[in-house]
Amino acid sequence: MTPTAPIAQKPRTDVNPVRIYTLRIDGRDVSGREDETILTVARQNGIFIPTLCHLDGLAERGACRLCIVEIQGSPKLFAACVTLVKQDMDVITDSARIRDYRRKILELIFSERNHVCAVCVVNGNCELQDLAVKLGMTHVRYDYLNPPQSVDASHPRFSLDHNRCVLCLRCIRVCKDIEGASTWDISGRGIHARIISDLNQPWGESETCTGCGKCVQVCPTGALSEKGKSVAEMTKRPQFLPYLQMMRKEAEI
Amino acid sequence: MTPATASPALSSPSLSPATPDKRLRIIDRTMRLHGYASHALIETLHAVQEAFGYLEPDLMRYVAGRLKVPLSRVYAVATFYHFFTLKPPGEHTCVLCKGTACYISGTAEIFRKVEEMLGIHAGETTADGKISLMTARCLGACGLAPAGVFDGTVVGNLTLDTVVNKLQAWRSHDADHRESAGDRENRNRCR
Amino acid sequence: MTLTIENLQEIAKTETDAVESYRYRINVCMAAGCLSCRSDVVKASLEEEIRRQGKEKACLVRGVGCLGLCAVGPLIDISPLNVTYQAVQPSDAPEIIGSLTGAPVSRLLLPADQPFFSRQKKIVLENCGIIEPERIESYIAAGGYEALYQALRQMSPRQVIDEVTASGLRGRGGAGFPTGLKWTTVYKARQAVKYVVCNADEGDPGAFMDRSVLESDPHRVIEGMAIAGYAVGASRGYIYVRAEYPLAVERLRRAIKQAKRLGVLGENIFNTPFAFDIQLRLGAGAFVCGEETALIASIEGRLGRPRPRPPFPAEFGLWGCPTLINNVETLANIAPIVRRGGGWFAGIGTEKSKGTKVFALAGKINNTGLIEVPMGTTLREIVFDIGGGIPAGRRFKAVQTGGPSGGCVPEQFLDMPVDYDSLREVGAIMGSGGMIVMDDGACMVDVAKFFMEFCMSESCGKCAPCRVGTTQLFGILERITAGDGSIEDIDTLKELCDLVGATSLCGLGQTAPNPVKSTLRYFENEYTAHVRRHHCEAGVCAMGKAREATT
Amino acid sequence: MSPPTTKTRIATIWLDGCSGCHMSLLDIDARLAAVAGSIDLVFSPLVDTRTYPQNVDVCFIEGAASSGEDVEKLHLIRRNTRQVVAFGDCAVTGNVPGMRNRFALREVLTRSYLENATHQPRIPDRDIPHLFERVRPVHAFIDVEMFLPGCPPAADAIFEVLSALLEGRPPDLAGRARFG
Repeated sequence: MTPTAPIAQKPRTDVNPVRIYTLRIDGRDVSGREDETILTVARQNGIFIPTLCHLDGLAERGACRLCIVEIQGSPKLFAACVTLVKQDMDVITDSARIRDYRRKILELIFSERNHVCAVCVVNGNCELQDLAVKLGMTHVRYDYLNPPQSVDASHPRFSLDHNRCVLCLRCIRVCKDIEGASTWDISGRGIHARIISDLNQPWGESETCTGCGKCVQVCPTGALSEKGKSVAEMTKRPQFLPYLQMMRKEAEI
Repeated sequence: MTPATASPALSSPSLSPATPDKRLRIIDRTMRLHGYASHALIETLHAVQEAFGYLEPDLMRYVAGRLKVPLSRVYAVATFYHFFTLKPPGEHTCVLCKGTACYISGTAEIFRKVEEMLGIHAGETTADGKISLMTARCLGACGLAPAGVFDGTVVGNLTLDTVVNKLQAWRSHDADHRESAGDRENRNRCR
Repeated sequence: MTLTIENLQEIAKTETDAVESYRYRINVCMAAGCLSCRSDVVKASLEEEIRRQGKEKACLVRGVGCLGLCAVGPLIDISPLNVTYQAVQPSDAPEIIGSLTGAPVSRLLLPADQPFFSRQKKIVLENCGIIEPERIESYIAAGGYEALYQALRQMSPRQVIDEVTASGLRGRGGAGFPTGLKWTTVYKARQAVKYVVCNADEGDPGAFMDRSVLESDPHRVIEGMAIAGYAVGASRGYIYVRAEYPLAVERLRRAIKQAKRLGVLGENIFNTPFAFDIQLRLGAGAFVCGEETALIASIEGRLGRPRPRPPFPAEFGLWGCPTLINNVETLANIAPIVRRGGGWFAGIGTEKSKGTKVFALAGKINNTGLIEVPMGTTLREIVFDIGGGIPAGRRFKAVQTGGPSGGCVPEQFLDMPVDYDSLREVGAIMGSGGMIVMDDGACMVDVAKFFMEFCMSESCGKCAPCRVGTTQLFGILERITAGDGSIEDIDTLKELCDLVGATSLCGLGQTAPNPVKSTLRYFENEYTAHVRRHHCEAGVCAMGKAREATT
Repeated sequence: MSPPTTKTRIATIWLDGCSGCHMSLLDIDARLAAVAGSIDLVFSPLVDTRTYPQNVDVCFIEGAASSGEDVEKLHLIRRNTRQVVAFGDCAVTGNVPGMRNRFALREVLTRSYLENATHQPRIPDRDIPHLFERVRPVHAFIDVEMFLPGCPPAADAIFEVLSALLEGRPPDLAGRARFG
């Protein structure tokens, strides 16, 4: 990942200047700004931590729990995407215990909906599929829940397949924070949580959707996809996000 | 049920002329009391449900426009919280408590029988619109377990017989029976 | 007009004189428990009867809060005769009024030496069943708002916090975090705007302490909040209360209105620069909103989904401002602590758990109802002495504490003193104070399934381990209770419990496996009986549906 | 190794699947010839054996378990086989056959044999195995030593597993196998 360039800020005199901490990640000495997360600093240093709900350019949620790490001296686990670095922190991103938990969490996610890669529009271009390989998940030991989910193909250009949704909520965040339309939200809760547009209308009948397609580009799986593309062409381009954010900050100054 | 001024566009929150519906005024008052702030959403939905018995889509749309909250968020909040219902309630409402004390004292069994008898599940209303069956997480009436709420009145120490009798009485009640406004209000409050 | 201590004392005197001018004061319990047994009708018929017998000058009928022993409501209490009647019916009114001058009505009499009453020590509940919850004068006559006066006029915020710290009070909502420490954190925050939030979203199934306090003594909570506001530097408070408690909501609304009219809420309270205002927010049926960050989101009108902490609400809470969140019972302890000093409070209870605790006794126990005992009272005392033991000659099996985050405490720990730490040691938690007693008719696998169903449907769905993990756990428990489980299922249960507990985002998910863990710890034989022999000893689970897949 | 032969006794079987994994197996092409000398294909849709033999070293199971017959076969295989490989996505996850799980079995049968039938609509019910309400992966019924995902698994991956088994080392599937 590219390190995020420090943004020019007006000098502040009312608080202490921004601190830089030194810490250890997997035994390596690294440094991070006080407002940077373990995930950011790890990636700056080429240390891999798996993520699913995280996406550069979107607000963090700390929800998928795949980025859990250990911090020496604490029995608890921490989500790297929402834990800020601290001086002398000793982070372990890869241990037998963490690997085991991550794989099990991924198995849970696979068991939740109907993830049939073989017939999925993003087969081969899917973050979930890739994670299974990266985390060494060869099979799911939990029962598949096989919920009766539906497909919403009412939008002229895009379609929504709830069978493939992992509830990372990237679509909701990009629509609210970047596009500013807030077309998406989530209905219900727990295992019944589901992505909805407006008042749970078919996407094609949404009054607020601008059709910008950002949600489709950030979706890690085949839940949101473009119509009329073949499986091989179905690549997602979420890279626009950090760029958009940078340009907006630029415009503010 | 639906107010005549249904479906005001998002952009024109002023699109609510003096309507004859008193219930709509209650909702307006709640929003005004909170300065039409978006954080009044849950309070306003409470007011909607109290006035109308459920959250009707056009009313959600109305509230969204007035409070400047996205439609999707109104729907999200309305479905996240189990107190809210998007379906009109039946003439009578039977709430059975499924709290721990009630469970230990056998509500599960009563509940199974009632579902069987009415042919509906929790959260549903019988086809004739007579009876809605609900469950409560805990009424806080654990001392009287098993407990339930029948049209707004908490009843403790339930047995299968008392519940069945009560439901039977509702069912066989003549169609000319009209509940008073007070009954309805009471019921909504306690649901 | 600003309220002075003289005004307060005058109100108290007028009220006391008015009440005492009656020869007989009949207190009728008007909390939800007795109300559901039509105590309002009982009250009306008593009043009617007094009129009929022409005793209006001698008898006063008052609607008071919870008298505690919900099992035998409606309860009425007659002073100064010191007589308590149980299961009173409207038709009993003539006899009761007629007997005031003579012998009490023996068939209704509740034995005066009931351990249920004599073994308790009341701090939080000191006014319950004694004052009229709907009248502020009645609270003031019982010494109400004196502590607020004392705090505002005679103590600095720092001193108030010191008293709370010295009292050793720990949060009564479940986790037992030291209250003084929490207050200090918010006090130290630099921002100008701060909030105090009272968590009255009592969501544990089987717990009704907070409801009773709010219904019986709402001003006590308001006073506690105002003192907290003064101590931490907040001028606004919210009470987040369950919409499922209509009576509590109504009484709180009324109480806030009265407090504002009198001037114990509002600007320049007791002629000091301190201002404090309280608003009510209704919960809407989401257990997860008991979690602090979710509760804050809900007050802000959003979805009650927890967010990762830190930052903690004490630094970054409601609308980004430092926010103190305490539950009802914690706040109800504040006024007495200020009035009588932290040292007094610290003298009650055990070394690490000070004061008293209110418990809601329910389930298979004779005296269901509300009790308050010093920390460290043994389970045996609570269940068998105060609670009157198990009905119908059945055997005690376990007591479930802490609701869906708690665990089951089996018979061998009956002599354990009940406090935060010893409960945790045996795999349960104090929680908010619900105690569900189970006899040998309860199947522990079924109990675990009940709680898992609760956690599954109350999971907010944000983080994957809790959302899917609780669903998987429930599925396995359902299979086992249907007689279709396998021995491997028990291993998968243990493994998932560990996963969900270790990796979930918030407290709800982290503690969701507790009921399964604790029943596995003490009753694993019941699990194995279900899977190996397809046998449910308690006879609760309907076994025998053949497992389709194994042919 | 078992006494009668020093060759590794290999079986393959095809449960609820499309036989695509077996096609992929054949895609190993010329390399198959290289290992042919060290293996003995004792049971397979590709050879003419009726009963599953005893003392099998490795069995590749293609397809999900959808019926009583499938499970009977699985138990038989497990009893007679040292190492079981879940061969392809259907065996590993349920995959396409499992897509019917979100419907009731009755609905599925009605749809295929009644509504969509062009000739003599009738749900077959005689002399056929009992269909399960839900399709499940192989490991839901028996222990599995190795999982080889893919729809179908790449010939490369299959060959790697095969050679690893013959050489008695764990296979290295990095970059060679994934779901789908």
